[in-house]
Amino acid sequence: MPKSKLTTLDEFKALLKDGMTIMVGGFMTDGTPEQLINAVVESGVKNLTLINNDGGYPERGIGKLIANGQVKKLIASHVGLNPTVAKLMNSGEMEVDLVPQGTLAERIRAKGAGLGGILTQTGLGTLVQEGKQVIESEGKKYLLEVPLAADLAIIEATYADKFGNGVNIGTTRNFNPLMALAADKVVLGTYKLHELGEVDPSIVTIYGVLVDHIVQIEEM
Amino acid sequence: MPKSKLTTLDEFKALLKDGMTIMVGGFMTDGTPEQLINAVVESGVKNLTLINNDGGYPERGIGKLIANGQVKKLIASHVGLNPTVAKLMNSGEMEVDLVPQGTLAERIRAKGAGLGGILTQTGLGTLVQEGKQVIESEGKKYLLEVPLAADLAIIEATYADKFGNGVNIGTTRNFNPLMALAADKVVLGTYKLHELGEVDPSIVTIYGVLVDHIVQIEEM
Amino acid sequence: MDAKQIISKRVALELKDGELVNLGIGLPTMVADYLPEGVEVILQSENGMIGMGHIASGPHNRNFTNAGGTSVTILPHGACFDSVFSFSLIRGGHVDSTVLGTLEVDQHGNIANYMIPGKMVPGMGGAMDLVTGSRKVIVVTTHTDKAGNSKILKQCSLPLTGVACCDLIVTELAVIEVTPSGLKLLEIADNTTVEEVIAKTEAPLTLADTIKTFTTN
Amino acid sequence: MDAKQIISKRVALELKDGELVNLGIGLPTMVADYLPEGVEVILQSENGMIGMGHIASGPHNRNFTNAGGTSVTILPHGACFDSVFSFSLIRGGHVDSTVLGTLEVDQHGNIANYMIPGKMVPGMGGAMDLVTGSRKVIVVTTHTDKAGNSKILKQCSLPLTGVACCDLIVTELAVIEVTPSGLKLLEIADNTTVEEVIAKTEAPLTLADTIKTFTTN
Repeated sequence: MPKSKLTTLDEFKALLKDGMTIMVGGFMTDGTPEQLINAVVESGVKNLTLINNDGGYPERGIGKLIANGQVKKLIASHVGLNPTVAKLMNSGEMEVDLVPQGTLAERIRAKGAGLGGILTQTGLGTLVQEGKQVIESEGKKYLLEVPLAADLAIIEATYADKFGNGVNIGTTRNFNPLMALAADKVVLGTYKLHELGEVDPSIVTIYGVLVDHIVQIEEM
Repeated sequence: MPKSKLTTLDEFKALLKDGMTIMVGGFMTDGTPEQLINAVVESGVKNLTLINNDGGYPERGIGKLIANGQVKKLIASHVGLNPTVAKLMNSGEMEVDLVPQGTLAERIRAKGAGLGGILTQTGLGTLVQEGKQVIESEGKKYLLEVPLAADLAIIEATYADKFGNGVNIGTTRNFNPLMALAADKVVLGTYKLHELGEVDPSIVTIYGVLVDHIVQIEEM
Repeated sequence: MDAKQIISKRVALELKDGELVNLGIGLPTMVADYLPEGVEVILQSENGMIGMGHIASGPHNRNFTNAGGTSVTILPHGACFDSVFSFSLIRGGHVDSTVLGTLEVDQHGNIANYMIPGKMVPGMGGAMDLVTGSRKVIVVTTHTDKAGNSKILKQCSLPLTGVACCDLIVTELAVIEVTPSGLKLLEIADNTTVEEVIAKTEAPLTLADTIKTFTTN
Repeated sequence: MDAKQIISKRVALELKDGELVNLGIGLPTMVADYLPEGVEVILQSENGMIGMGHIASGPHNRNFTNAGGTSVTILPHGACFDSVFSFSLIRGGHVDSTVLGTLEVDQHGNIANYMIPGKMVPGMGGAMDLVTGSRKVIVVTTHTDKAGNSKILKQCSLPLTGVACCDLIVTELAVIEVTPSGLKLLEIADNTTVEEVIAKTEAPLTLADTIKTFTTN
């Protein structure tokens, strides 16, 4: 078996590099491992491309990285609850790529699942269609939406074992399982850490085989 | 809330019609609700199109429907462990459409998820490619695989509540959750039936909102 | 009742017992409070829950939240899932009705509700998927904006959220069906007239054979 | 050792500690028994399990089975999933190595192992996805069929399972790499010669600078 995946916050910071594309789990910061985001703030890495459902809040979740000027580009479905995003977008300091939420989820999944893309009617006839192939299949038109990749995923589990098999309670699941499948390296923050065999194999939502690093984190 | 979903075996039989397309959960019959298959045998409905991972065994799973001459067409990924399938295929009594297992799963999911199809490299340059669109995306070629629909899904859960929220233990999960999403009507066989609120909402694998009928079944 | 209450109460009559319903943030969430006796709908929250209850009291509980990031209760039939499954339900036609607000709606059933270029770009969130995949799309809006201009237009001017996707428009004055041949006035509020509704609607309206009335009380 | 044992033992040397590995039914499953001391791989079973252990004793336990429908144990790091996720792992490049048997393999890395038209049509199961998505595809086969004909061909004659997908061929006589310019002989068994391997191989072979030897004991 591979060496231990247990990682300290300092070791986690050492994984971060300027210019990285990072997927961050969570929906309006619920399901985002706040302590790992704090570590990214402390690391000071710059020119990040972030992929997240939304823009977080100005003082919470990925909003902290945005407020700190570390983000070059944000790919998200909704940024209306973080006024800093609009400010930086309008001033040209940050690029924002808006993707319909279901398409965002499918594009992340497509990368992780080895699909060249998916066909969806979402966005047909809207600005979302711009620059995309329209494919006709079985008599209907669809947008071809292509996979979305990342260098790193920062995700969370409510609890996990030392292999990285984790469970997300309730609505903290959201994008976390998808990003585990899609990024080159996966860092899992877990609020509780269990020994191997202590997580029921039938209820896992984050699969350890996809997890490279495990950080035991606290709620904050 | 809707009327009770609890259904007797006789009420289940009344749902069956000649010529139906039926998805059946299970992998080599593990995860197939055997008692519901028995009811389909007893119903005597004919000219069925079945969608299943495999062909079951001659005396178990959907193999019983095949042996009983009720199946016009089988869509599956592997039929090598049921010699009756080869016999009926060679005699022309049953049509068999072989689909790569991952593609079969994705095509079922695509129907349930409202996708017009998925792009996969599986099957490129093989017989599987015949008659299909080849789509180029981001410089690579893919097969366009289209959704697979059904009138009815017959699936199982290890246990479920009266809304149909169920859990599949271990490898009995396989195609069951996908088929719940893809068929017009969904019949869930469950070995244990719980009251509402007794199934942990964070570990559900079969979602009750997709389930039309619940039959309490026994292992056999 | 104020306009929002009138609209919510009328929309509630469109929802059927046992339906899976997605209610947009804001006015649409009020609809749940006006369901008639005996009608219970199953609420989906796009962030990953079916069986959503009410706003939860007490401190923020991050484990069960709605699409606005607010803590909510989960009902006994509830279950949670990831974002891919949530939008599989939505895009796959499993959501019976979705109720959402809008900036503009037009006679073709086009909806524009996610951006005003140069001014406000909050993003579409799940709205584009919802208007594409839901079996019935109900748009709720005040009939006119604060300046008195009709919000029911001949042609949307803002970037579209969805093309020809709206099935029904409910305002504090009228219930209007979107048909292939344009907008059809089905009902008016009990405090207005057909003439007033027509005057306040930019898009042309055809009239149902019988125009019913709905309550503003 | 017999041919199967020789092949299994040699293939086991290709697998690295901690790799995610999918072993086909039959000969490939034997590979797990020959892993060197200190090398543990994580086994995937395509029907929905990671962390597969050994064949389980006792009566059939339908809750934990392998892709052949046989009951197996699940290890402490194990977890289960549905068929879509199982093939997301496979197609998505998360499986490091797959080992599978074949009817034919050729100098282009084409594999044919799922049907003999008119004779045997068992279906491809997960094989087409595995040969397409796995990072490394290792084909195991006896070097010749029972009649003495080479199974390593210039061109497959049967319907293909995958095009140019095989990375390494391991037989009881040789280890052969598939390169863009054809097959390269890397190793021979300690009971044969380069000449014998060339004679028993229909496809042309180039020779590695140093031909190593592997054990048949």
